[in-house]
Amino acid sequence: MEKLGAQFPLISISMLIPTLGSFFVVLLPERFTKGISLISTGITFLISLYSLTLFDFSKGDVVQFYEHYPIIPELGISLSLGLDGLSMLMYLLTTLVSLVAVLWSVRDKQINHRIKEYFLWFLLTESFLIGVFASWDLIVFYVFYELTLVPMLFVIGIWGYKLRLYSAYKFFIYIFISSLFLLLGTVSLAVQHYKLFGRFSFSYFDLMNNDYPLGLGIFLFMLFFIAFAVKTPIVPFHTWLPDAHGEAPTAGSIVLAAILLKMGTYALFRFNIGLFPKVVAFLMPILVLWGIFSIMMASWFTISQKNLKRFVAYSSISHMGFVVTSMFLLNLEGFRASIMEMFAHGLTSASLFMIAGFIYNRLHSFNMDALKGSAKFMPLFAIITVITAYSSMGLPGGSSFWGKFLTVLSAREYTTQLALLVIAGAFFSVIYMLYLMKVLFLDTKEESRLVHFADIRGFKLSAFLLLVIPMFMVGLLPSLFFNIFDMSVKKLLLYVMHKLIGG
Amino acid sequence: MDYMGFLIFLGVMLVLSLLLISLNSLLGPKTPESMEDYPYECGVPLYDLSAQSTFHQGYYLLGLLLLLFDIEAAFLFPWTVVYKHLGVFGFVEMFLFVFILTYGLLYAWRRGALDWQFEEEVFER
Amino acid sequence: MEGLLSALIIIGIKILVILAIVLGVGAYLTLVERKVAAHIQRRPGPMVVGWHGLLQPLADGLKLLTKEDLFPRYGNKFLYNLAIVMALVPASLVFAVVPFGPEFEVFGIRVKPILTDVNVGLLLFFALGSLAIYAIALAGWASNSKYALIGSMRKAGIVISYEVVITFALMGPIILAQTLSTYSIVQQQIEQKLWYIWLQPVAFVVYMFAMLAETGRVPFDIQEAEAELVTGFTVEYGGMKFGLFPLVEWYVETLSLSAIAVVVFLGGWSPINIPFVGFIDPLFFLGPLSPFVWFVLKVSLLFLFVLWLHWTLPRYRIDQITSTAWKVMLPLTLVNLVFTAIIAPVVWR
Amino acid sequence: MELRDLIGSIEFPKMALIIPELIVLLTGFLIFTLDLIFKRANYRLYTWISVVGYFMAMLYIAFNPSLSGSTFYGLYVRDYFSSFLQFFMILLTIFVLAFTYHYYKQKLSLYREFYYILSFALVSAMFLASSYNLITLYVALEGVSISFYILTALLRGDFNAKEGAFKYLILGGLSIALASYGAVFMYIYAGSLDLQKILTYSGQNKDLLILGLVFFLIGFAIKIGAVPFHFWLPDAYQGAPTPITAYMASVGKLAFFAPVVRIMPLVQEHFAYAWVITVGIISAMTMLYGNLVALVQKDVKRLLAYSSIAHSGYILAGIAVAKAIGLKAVLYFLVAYALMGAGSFLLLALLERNPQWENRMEEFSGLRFSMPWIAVSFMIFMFSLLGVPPSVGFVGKALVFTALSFDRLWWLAFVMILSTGISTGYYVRLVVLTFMKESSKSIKVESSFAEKVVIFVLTLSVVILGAVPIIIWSFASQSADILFKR
Repeated sequence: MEKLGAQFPLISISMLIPTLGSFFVVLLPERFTKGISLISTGITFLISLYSLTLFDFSKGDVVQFYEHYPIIPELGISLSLGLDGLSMLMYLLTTLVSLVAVLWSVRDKQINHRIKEYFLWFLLTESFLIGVFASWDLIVFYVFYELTLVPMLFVIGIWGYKLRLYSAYKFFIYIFISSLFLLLGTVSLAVQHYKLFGRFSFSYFDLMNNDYPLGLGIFLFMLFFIAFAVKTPIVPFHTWLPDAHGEAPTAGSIVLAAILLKMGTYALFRFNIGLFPKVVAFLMPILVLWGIFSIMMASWFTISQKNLKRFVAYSSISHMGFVVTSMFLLNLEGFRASIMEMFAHGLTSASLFMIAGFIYNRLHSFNMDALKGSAKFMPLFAIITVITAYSSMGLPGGSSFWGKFLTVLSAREYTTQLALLVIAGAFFSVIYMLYLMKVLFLDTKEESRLVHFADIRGFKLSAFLLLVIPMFMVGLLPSLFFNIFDMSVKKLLLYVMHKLIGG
Repeated sequence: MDYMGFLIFLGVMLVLSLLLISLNSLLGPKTPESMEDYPYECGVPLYDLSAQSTFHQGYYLLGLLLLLFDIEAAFLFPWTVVYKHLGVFGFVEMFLFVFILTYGLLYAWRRGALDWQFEEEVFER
Repeated sequence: MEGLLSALIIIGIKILVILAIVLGVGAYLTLVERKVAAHIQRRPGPMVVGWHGLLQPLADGLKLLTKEDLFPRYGNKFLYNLAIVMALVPASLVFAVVPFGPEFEVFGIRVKPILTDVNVGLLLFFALGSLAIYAIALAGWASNSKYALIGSMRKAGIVISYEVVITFALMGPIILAQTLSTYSIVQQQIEQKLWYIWLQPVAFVVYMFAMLAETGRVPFDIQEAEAELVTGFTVEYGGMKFGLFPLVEWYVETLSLSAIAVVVFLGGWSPINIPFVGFIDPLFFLGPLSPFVWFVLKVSLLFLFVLWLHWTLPRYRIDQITSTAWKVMLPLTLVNLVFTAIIAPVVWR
Repeated sequence: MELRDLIGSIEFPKMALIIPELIVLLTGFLIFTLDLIFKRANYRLYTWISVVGYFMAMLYIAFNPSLSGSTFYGLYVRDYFSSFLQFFMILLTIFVLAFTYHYYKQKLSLYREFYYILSFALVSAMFLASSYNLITLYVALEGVSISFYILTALLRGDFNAKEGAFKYLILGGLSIALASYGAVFMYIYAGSLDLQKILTYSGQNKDLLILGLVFFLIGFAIKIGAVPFHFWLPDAYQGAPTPITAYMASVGKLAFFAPVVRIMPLVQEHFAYAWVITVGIISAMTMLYGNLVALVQKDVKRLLAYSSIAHSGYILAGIAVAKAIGLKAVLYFLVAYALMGAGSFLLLALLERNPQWENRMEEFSGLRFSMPWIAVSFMIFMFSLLGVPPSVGFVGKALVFTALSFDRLWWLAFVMILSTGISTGYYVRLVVLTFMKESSKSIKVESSFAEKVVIFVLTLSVVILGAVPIIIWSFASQSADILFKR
């Protein structure tokens, strides 16, 4: 892949600003904390928007803003940062959601102690996440991938709800152990590169040239896949997620659902498909069916939840199923669907968690029975809820529509039966959303108790708006977003096909 | 061959000593009495049939010191014999060795390893 | 074959001579001691058996032989008897490395009046000396009596301490002589025209102390301590078995250690030595016998010196004895060693 | 050979090579002399003398890193490898010294012997890192071990200390016996005591060599604490005064691993398979056992002791790969563990100064509120031990994985993943307790300036050396290359 060197270390700067902010948070007294956090995340978001203007869309497949600092030359490890179309989108999502999370936390009732630490962890998370999406060196990727665990461990464990310690523990253990497989896989790739070319390299660009016998390829693929399947999560590996998402504070859930899950799918897309094209082609049927299975199972799990947060968490799993399914369909529509769904889900799931958190602030419960009809008395909030729910459901005009639609389209390229299966999955995901809407709007219970709620306003409203507006943009103007990543997706597809035919 | 005389002498002495041991039982009277082989003490029945129980740990300390110094002496003997040929190098080496040895002795002395018999008993009140 | 036979005969004769010394002279030394002690204390001593008690040792021996053979009830029989063997054999074997005089020629055969002239003679002496500790420890342990155990432990502690001292004390002369062979040491002294006592007075004094301690002579006879311990570790032995211990300890060992002292410090069989002058031999009229006479004379003098000390001095406590060994004797010998190493080149010339 | 020839062949040793050892030794002797002279011990003076002496030795090594050569007829070898290890040994000893005085004072166990025994242990450890000769190794091994036995028991009236020291003594004696048996077999095989000659010798009786090597390795495995020869380690580590535990876990590990690492390049074709299988299986058992047992510990010191066993397993996994990449990984991991182990135990030593502290796991709860910076530092050490990037622990593990994948030892890699996974349990539990639980009991300890500096430096080094691994890597890589070229 080609690289376009950066005139100015834009990505490093945008990684450094939150870190710098976190330093100030530690050093300065507590009353400055929230301001500093808002400013640094805001600046980072603005930088990401600015970088979007600098981004050369006609060369979406080229890695732009490329920076390269060697770490261990002998082993070919270097801090190489850069953005291609796909990373650009994720980078945007990261900065946006981080800003939203901080905005939300400013007025969150749950965050009433150890405020400095809380914002410190969020700022650090943002830095690490940018690192994850921008790094082109597998070891550096791994470093950031692991590092995001630490802040989340603390966020869940300190500011979470009742079962927070158990959940934090479980979250950390699941992800950490699974990512050890990733570490083994990563170094094995470098060793394979050494055996083929006589030098170690962890650079993505070099590793793409590797060639494997099918057996070894499947082995390495599985090492990567286990890690990302747990992170994504795909159904049998998902059990950490409801606990972690359910017990985390609202902002934590936002970051977890909107970005951390995307790390898994992003990495599946980038590494499992990019580095093992032959293996993916070989395993494609299994992986696709697995994805569909994941959608259906997760949907059923979702409907049976009583806890609103766990409900939303399970819905994330089913959405991730779409992402995985469409990704492994290995055609242009599939890839596009997958990435659009990632972005869209980032927006909607964040919004859904905020809704849950908002209601909790009012009612101090996540129990669906207790929430019945609660949206009725807060008109602004109700509107936002409806928009979010429809977006999530995949209604045309909503953000998830393109993901689901294109998935069906790309499945149809193989067989109609497959497309029908996908549609069945989509159908289930509609059911649980409708169920949620029904609970929030149609059911009623002791109305008099609910009337006194104040409607949403101020920081929280702005946080919602930051998510709802892009939702509309995705739904109504999809070409804006397709433009960002289309080139790189096409390039990847070409590469995969080339490998399949040529190799 | 040098040691033949020594070995013969050893054999002779062994035989002789065995002879001397057995002479009593050959020549002496045999008048068994019930208490004649009772351990020599004050004449009251023994409180404790075995005397081989414990003894002062100072003896162990002496044993350890002997081990240390005898081994070091074993190192010094070859040196003493060839010292004439070693010259200044040999002197320095030996001096260091003896120096360390002396240090060990001083340490033992300083820590009271040499006054073990009648150390003051401390009674905690 | 003939060489071997004659060698065997010579060895046999030497062994007989040594045995005569060990048992005959050793036994008669009891009388000497009693007499000397008596005269020091202004009393006549044994006077009944024979003229001035000359047959007293024989009578004692007979008495010891005709005692009943007893064995302590709770003891260990094997170790009990082994202790005696371990006491007698090493102590006597020391005489194997004692040179009684210079090489001479009888009937055309050259004879060295030393049983085993090996180049590690002194090492052999140290080894045999260390074995004596086993006899003591075993005797006390096997008897299984409190007095015996305490006595044996004390004695073992003393022997252990002074073993080290003796070893280090003898290192000075070895440096000067550059050999471990007892015969050669004497030869070296004659060649260098110097008794090593002149250069090693400290070592000699220390050696003498160690000798007193090893043989359990006053002032270091705490293990016997008749008043407290009823002859210490031998309390459970009877008859000849009892007789052997003092024989070995007081006489055989004293003799052998004196002999070694004479060999190492006093020039062995050489006549009187005056530094820077040489040897003066007042006994020149004895001809070839004079070296032997000198040797016997020196050993006897040392022995009498020990007896003299024995009957004049009080006794020390056990901790005083051992701490003397470690705190005074050992540092002295170490200093002496370094000192010798410095002056040795002068002696070698 | 005639005596005269023998004496004539005496060479004057190249003193420049052993100056660091000499300095350390003389430091010990100086303290010893002062101790003999003065009636009352001046502990502050002793500490300063030690620190200055060690520092000089360290500077000498730092300024002459490429000094190399062998002297004393090949008994002693200085090369890049030994300089590298010795530097860290001295550095960590200085760190440990910072914690000793207050600790012993609090435990009422001030012994002046400590200062010179420490220096003798250090000298022996340094010698252990710089020899191919079995005799030197034997003597140095004894030196380190005996010093450790004594240091372990230096707590007045503490039953655990005595028990630990006694177990250590017994098993340490066994290990030395086994190692010397191994040495004997190797000597019979090759007629030489030089490991280089032994292992490159092509004799008839290969079984003898393998037998000797296995015995030799088992001897060292006991010292290292590899399962199934680990029984002394938890007791000794728990019983020892905690600064000494830190010392054993850092300098001791470096020292005991050094000879094993040093013979890695000498592994020959004909016993490479035996090497991989033996070391690999021991490593797998060590990792699994250490982590599994650590998981159920209630006492933090014992837990860290078991984690030390587990880390021995990780290092052994690297040693199983007898190639340059394996050696580099092992060197990095060794230094990494030395830093982490020293840091975590020293933190415990600091906390133990509070009389209420009993090393129970629950006592960590609420530490974040009473001693926030100590808590942060503890967290960093725990994460580093676990292998969370960007810490030295992570880089070490990644390098070991690289080495394993280089040799296609997948099974060992999976065992390592599994055991690391198990270790997540207890490391994270400690972090969770420290930061997320609150406790009514607030434990505070006043720490001296030196202690603060040491903790800060160790914590920072764990992060910095992990984030910029080239600092250690370049040295490790260079010394591995030099060893392999030999």
